[in-house]
Amino acid sequence: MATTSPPAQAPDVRVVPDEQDRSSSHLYVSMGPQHPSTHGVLRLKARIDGERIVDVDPDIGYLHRCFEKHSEQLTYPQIVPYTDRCDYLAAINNELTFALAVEKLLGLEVPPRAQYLRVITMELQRIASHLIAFGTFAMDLGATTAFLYCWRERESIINLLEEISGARMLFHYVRIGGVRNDVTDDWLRRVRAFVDDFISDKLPQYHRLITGNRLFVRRTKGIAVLTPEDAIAWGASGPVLRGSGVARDLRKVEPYCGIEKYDFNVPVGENGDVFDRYMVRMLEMEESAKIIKQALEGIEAGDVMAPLPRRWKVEGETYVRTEGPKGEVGCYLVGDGSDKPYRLHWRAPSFVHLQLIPVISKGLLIADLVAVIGSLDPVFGEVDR
Amino acid sequence: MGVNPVVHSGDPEINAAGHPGVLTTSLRKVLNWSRKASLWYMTFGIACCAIEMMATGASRYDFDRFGMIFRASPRQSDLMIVSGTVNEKLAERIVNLYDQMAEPRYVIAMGACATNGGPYHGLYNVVNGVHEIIPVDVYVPGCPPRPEALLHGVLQLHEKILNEGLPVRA
Amino acid sequence: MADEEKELQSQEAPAEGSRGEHGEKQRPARRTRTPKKEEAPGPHDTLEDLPGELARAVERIRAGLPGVEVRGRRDHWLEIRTEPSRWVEVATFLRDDPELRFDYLALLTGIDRLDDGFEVVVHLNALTSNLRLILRTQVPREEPVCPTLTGVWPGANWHEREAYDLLGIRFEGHPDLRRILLKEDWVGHPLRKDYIDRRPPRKIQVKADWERRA
Amino acid sequence: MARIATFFDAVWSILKGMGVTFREMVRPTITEFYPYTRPELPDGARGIPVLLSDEEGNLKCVACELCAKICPPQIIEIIWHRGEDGKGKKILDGFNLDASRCMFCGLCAEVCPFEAIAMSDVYELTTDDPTTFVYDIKRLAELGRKQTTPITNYGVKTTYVGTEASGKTVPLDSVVTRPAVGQPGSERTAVSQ
Repeated sequence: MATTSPPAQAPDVRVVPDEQDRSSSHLYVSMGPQHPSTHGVLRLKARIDGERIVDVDPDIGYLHRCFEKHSEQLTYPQIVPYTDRCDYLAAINNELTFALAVEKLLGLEVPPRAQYLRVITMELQRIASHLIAFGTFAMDLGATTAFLYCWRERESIINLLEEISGARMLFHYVRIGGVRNDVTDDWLRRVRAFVDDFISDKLPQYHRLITGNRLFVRRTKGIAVLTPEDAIAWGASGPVLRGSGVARDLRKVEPYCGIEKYDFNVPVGENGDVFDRYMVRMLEMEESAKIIKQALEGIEAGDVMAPLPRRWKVEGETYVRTEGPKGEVGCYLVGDGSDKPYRLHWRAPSFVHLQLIPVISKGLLIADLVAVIGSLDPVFGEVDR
Repeated sequence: MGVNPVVHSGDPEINAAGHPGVLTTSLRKVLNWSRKASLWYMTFGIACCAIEMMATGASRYDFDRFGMIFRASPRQSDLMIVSGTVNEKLAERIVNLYDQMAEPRYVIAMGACATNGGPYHGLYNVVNGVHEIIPVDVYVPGCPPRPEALLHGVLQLHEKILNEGLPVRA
Repeated sequence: MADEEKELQSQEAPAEGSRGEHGEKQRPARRTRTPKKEEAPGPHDTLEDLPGELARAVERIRAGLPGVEVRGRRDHWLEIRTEPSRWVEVATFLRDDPELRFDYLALLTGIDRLDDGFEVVVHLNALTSNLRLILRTQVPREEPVCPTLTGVWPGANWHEREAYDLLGIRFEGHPDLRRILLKEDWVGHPLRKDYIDRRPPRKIQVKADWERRA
Repeated sequence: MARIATFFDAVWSILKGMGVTFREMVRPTITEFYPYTRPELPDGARGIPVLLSDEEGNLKCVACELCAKICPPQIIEIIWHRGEDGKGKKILDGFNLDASRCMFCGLCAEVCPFEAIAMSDVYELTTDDPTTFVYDIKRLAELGRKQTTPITNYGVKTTYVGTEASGKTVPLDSVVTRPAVGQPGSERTAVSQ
């Protein structure tokens, strides 16, 4: 490969030791990378004064899997299963983002039935992801029961998606040009039954269990307030941004998959605290259910796959973003005309949100740090990629 | 594997080949059985497989049926389920955690990445399987393995534990 | 042999990507076609007649930033290419101009363009008007130094650290520029096209060794 | 006074939560008793890829290497030679698949024009010997012959002779001592002493 830089890069190392000021009364606490309530392999270097947090330095990279470099060696259809493994709690949303990016460069038109199926699976996935966010968040705050209940509903969603895709978690269902396969009417009916049951029975159960709980409210209200100005400046998105009161939803702003036809609301918080971010997720599940119901009514028969070109010449660059459960999932794709991308950059919402931990957790008790992480809902597959 | 199936006793007669002795073999069985029946595992989730591990521990598959409950501390756990890709940055932490576990300790490499690097095999930051850092007892391939596959791996580990000899301290 | 194999395969096997990646067993035979340039334009194409909102924004930028190259793309992203020396100035203008107000930094990343050096790409968004803009600059490969944007958008912090970590672009003035994803003592920047993995191979660990160690 | 109200409020919210759990207690459980009952996998479940045979028992694979090309982690290795003095059809000699690196994406099965490779419903791949990760042509064909119906990518029921269907009870001991059918370690003892 023709390059101008020297082949072996000179060591460009700047090792920063843990700056421990021994004269002060501050204590350094290292949370993670193996810690039961860090939602993965996150390390937090917290400087505390008594019980109060003075400063936090999140240390990430414990799950860096070279996705971006690796994708330069893979052809476009081969990358799709790897995008599943970015945000593994919301595999469909990732596949969709990547598929949309490649379709945009190829100029492919996706058939309407595939659009509907994409919307249904995407919103089912959003519910599943928010369920985990809610369950682990509740467990971090000490409520194990809610966690078990969430898994029960998640297993129902997984069963539904497994039936059409064959896999339990990393579905590999949305493909470039459409979706993997068609679904039966019976499956659609069962999705409907699940959604109805979820809205009428399960979601109120969670609210009775957790939302109204005074202990929960006391631990979350007014904690880690993120102002709308900070949220925008730091690039927050998704429930974190909306929890601060900024009604920005990419499904409304930049509609994809025909989602502009659906009628749904964008729930926003008022105070931007932990409770608001939690509540936005809970309300979003309802909106997702609403979207699924409309899609089930509107779905039409037809092909689920666009005719693909014989030779893939992906040229040019694009940045496609979708509203994932965690926030703005973006795929910056540079194609050089071959069947492999020249550069693929994954904009992961959790990566951006983790920057906020030092911003919003100053002055909190160290026990609240757990609530802060839970409310940001990071997934380390996409933080580190 | 590693642990010699030699009966621990100071008595040379009992230790002689073909004379395992009634008392010690029974002790061995009882010990192994009790070890097997209460494998406490460390909550050590790394990547996608961790979600399936959580699913296995949650309501539908229920690890508790095997006497397995999660412990947040390595010092209290017998089993480490390495569930996810191990990379260079995490490697030394895993060795640290493994060293902190009390013996007898077991490691299940869950998923393709922990088994062999998996789909990320050979990339610049990926350790090709956790067995390059710490010894592994049971491998559970899959990407991620179904909870049933993990349970099957645990059952295999049970069998392995049941056939273990008493450890001999030098 | 290898060449012969390849040749034979290409004769026998249908072209990769034409059939089968998506399991079309139950669908009627698929028409394959290459999208024509007219019907399926690439999103990178320049658009001459922009819609009113974008045209106004382009005029505004041209007036506020003389000498800066602006163009509107077919997918309604504006694009600005600038020198590293004007990087912060352009960014500050885009953020502070009352009509533009690009207050949201969606993405900052770098591309290794080999002989042309590294390209730093920033995707901006105005939340109020949903104007979208790509800001890019090129830094030489021998001296990949770019001014930091953390003073304009604090959210650029980790994006820049990542670009430094994986591509080796140094952002001048960054408050805390150190590796973020890789180990702190890592040598080299893996996303460069000429990166070579020089890790020594490892052996498989045996339990007996560990028992002995303990 | 406010403190007392807060106290009762907290107690009430806890009781409300307890009410949910008590109501849930009398509902049917959803727990699956795995070694006793095996789950009924849906159509087209993606387990390890296997090689399928035709009615006469010959492998359908013609060594076109499409699966090896599409495989994202590049784990399929196909060995073949030309029959009839190097001019005739390709003849398949070997087919190796590294099950430990497989990501079960199903692309190999989808790309195959002859339905010669398919995703099976075998998921119990547990082993304690890293040398048994690679499945050779024999093991893959054996796994494939156990399929009664040819599995296509989806829509067709993947039944698998020998597995206990959901609901059947198998004693735990028999599962533990007898390796599950189709499980890779079946030809060797699972425990190395």
